[in-house]
Amino acid sequence: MEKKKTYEEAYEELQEIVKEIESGNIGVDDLGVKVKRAGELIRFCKEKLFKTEQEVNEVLKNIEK
Amino acid sequence: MEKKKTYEEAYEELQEIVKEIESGNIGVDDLGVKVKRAGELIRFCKEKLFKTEQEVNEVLKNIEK
Amino acid sequence: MEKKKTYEEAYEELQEIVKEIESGNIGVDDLGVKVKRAGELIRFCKEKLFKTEQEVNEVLKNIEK
Amino acid sequence: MEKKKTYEEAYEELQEIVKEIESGNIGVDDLGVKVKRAGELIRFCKEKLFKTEQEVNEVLKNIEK
Amino acid sequence: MEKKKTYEEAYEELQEIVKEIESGNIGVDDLGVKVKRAGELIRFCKEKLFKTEQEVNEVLKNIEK
Amino acid sequence: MEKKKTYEEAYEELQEIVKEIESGNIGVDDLGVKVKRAGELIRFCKEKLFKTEQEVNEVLKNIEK
Amino acid sequence: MEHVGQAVNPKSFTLLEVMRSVQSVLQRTYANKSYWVQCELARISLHAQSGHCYLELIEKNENAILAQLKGIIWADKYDSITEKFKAVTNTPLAGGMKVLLLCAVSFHPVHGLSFNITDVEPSFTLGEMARMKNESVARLKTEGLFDKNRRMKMPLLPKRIAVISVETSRGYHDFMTTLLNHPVQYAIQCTLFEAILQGENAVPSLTRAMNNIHGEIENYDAIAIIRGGAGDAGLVCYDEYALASVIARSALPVISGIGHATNETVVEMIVHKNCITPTAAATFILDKFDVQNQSISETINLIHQSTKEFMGYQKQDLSNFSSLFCLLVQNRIERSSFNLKSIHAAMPSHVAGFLSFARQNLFPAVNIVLNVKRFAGHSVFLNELICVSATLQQVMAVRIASSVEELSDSIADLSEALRLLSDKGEQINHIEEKVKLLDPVNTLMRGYSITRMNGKAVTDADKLIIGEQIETELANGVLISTIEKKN
Repeated sequence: MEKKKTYEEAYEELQEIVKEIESGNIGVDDLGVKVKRAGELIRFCKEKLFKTEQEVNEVLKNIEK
Repeated sequence: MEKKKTYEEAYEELQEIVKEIESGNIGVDDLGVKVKRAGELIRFCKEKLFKTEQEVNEVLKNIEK
Repeated sequence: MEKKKTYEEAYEELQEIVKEIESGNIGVDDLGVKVKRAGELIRFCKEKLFKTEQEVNEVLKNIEK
Repeated sequence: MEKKKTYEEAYEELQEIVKEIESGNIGVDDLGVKVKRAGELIRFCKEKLFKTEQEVNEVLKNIEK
Repeated sequence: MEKKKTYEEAYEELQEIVKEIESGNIGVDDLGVKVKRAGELIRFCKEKLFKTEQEVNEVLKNIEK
Repeated sequence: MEKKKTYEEAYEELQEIVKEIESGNIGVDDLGVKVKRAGELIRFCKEKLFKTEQEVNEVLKNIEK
Repeated sequence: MEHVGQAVNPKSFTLLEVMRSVQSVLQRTYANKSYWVQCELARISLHAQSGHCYLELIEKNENAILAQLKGIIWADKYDSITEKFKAVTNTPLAGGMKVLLLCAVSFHPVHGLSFNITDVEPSFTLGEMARMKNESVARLKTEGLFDKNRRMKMPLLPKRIAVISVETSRGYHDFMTTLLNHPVQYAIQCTLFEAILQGENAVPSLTRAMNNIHGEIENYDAIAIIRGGAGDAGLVCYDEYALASVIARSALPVISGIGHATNETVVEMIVHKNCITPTAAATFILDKFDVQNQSISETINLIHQSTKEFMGYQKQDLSNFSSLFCLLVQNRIERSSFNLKSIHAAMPSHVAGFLSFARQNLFPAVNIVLNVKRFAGHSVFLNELICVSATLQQVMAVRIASSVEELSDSIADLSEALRLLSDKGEQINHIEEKVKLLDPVNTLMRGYSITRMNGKAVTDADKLIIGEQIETELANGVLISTIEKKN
């Protein structure tokens, strides 16, 4: 995944892939690629969320002290 | 089979071959070649399907980790 | 028989021979040769047909596995 | 008889001989020679015909196998 | 944090961050940044409060002497 | 404290500060400053109450050095 | 009175003669008569030794004295008159008063004309005093002075007091004692300006003191007029416009502590603060300090409390804020997490849906109902392929069969060759027949023969020479002959 991708961009792309798959207007060739991409995006988003969550929790923990 | 052939292209070619054979405007010489080609295309599509399935499953499995 | 002969060519030649024979405008000398040739052509065509059928069946048989 | 003679040539010669003989303008010496020649030609043609028939039958027989 | 920031400014910025988060118009990417910033602001405000309290207490103690 | 300040002015300023603090319409940043100022004003007022003008002037003179 | 003026050695009288004459004339007219006379008491002085009281009576208008006469209250009358006067007016007879006196005219050659005063009507004086007081008030009001001092601002802390009093007086003592004995020692500084505080000389004395104070006004915050312990007498001066106007014009607020039991004087009306007694005046000043002292203490407490509250509020606010913030952020993260999980969870079904949908789109002919499981679509595609394969096989079989038939036709057509051959055979047979018919053998068989000479058939006997050998061909066999004869 490109380093500069934001969560929002990744999430949006993910939404589009889901829409595309839902619509059925996608070839079998693309499916593999798209699902792979979706996998990457989900992993990326998960990591980003996890990282953000950790950061946020760190901050929140310090705040409450 | 050419490596770069997509499932869609293969499937389309396959459909065309079936149409050609059905129309009867095909010689016996061509018939063999075409049917052989159809066989290859079918095998290719099958493999592609199988591979896509595997990939998708792999991706989905990894996502869930 | 020449190796590169196609079914179509063979069949066409066969038809011409048949036409010639049917027309009667053929010498006895030629007749023998032509009939012999027709025999060869028919055998060739038959083999070709048989081979094609076999090949196709082979190809298609593998697909269903 | 010359070996290379074809059925057609033989048959033609035969026709001419018959025409000559029938015309009556021929000496007895020639007549004898011509008749002899005609006999040879007829034999040749018959043999040729027979041979050809045999060949054709052979071919047809083989074809139907 | 910038040295010249007042408590009011910090508090206001905090409020804006909260409003932004409340409105939902904030991405996950921004969230981390904003929360970090909010953490800083809160810490700054706490310190400012603590310092102000100390100053105030010092002043009040001296008055009563 | 400015030399010419009268008790009246000091008292008035003090009351205003108190009013401001009481009302709560005061920033944290201001609070420290205001309380410090209130401290000065109170000291000044007390001196006015309990010390002769000469003494007060003496004190003010020493402060300003 | 007789005229006695002559130029030269005129007839003359001794002074006494004249005085006696005047005395007798006056006695004739005024003897044993007394009159109630309205006048102003310009001066009054008691002769200590004799106990007689000498008065200076005048009548004046704005500008000038119109009449003037001495009056005497004999010692025997003095006490009764002054007692009577004081009892009503609450003030002793004093200079400046308008009085109604019962007078008998008396003339003495030495002492001259005078009134022998035997009674007084104090109610007249009282009326006059009231009139004067009213006049003072009215004038002060007209001139805008009545409220002037009252309206002045008393400093919150009247710290430097210019005290107009008498050091030895009871009032001053009370005033200072009260200030000094206050439980809280405020920095109140008093400066004494001595002045006569009652009687005829009070007005100029007080005016002077006021002027002195105003000469160094920047050193003072307020003026206190303190009197007391001298009884209620001689306070008329405080009703006088002259004094009242000076005080009213003062540049500093004036506190009065004159200390008497009578009605409020004009001065007391117009001062900034009138206190009944010097003690009250001191207390008034102290109260100001107490109020401020109290106020400052309260202010300190208020600041304490307000600051505490404020800080408490701010802390709570920040703490609340922090909690809210934490909650919000957590919610936000949870939302994103939930969204992502939803998409993630839906992914397999999306893919399955896609494949199932794709099947319908791509190959409507193959309408196979499949379980919509994960990758059910895979078998759809596979079926699709198998279908294609089957179609191919079928089409192939048909195609090959038709080709085979075509070939069979061709084979059938080839048998035409045999017919052709038999035709040819017949042709040959026919020719053979013909040749057989024309064969010379047939002629020979009928008995004909062919004669040849040197291998050539002989058709002309002339060409033969006897003796030559000739060959004769018969149907069967050849004869060789020699020519013997020719026909």
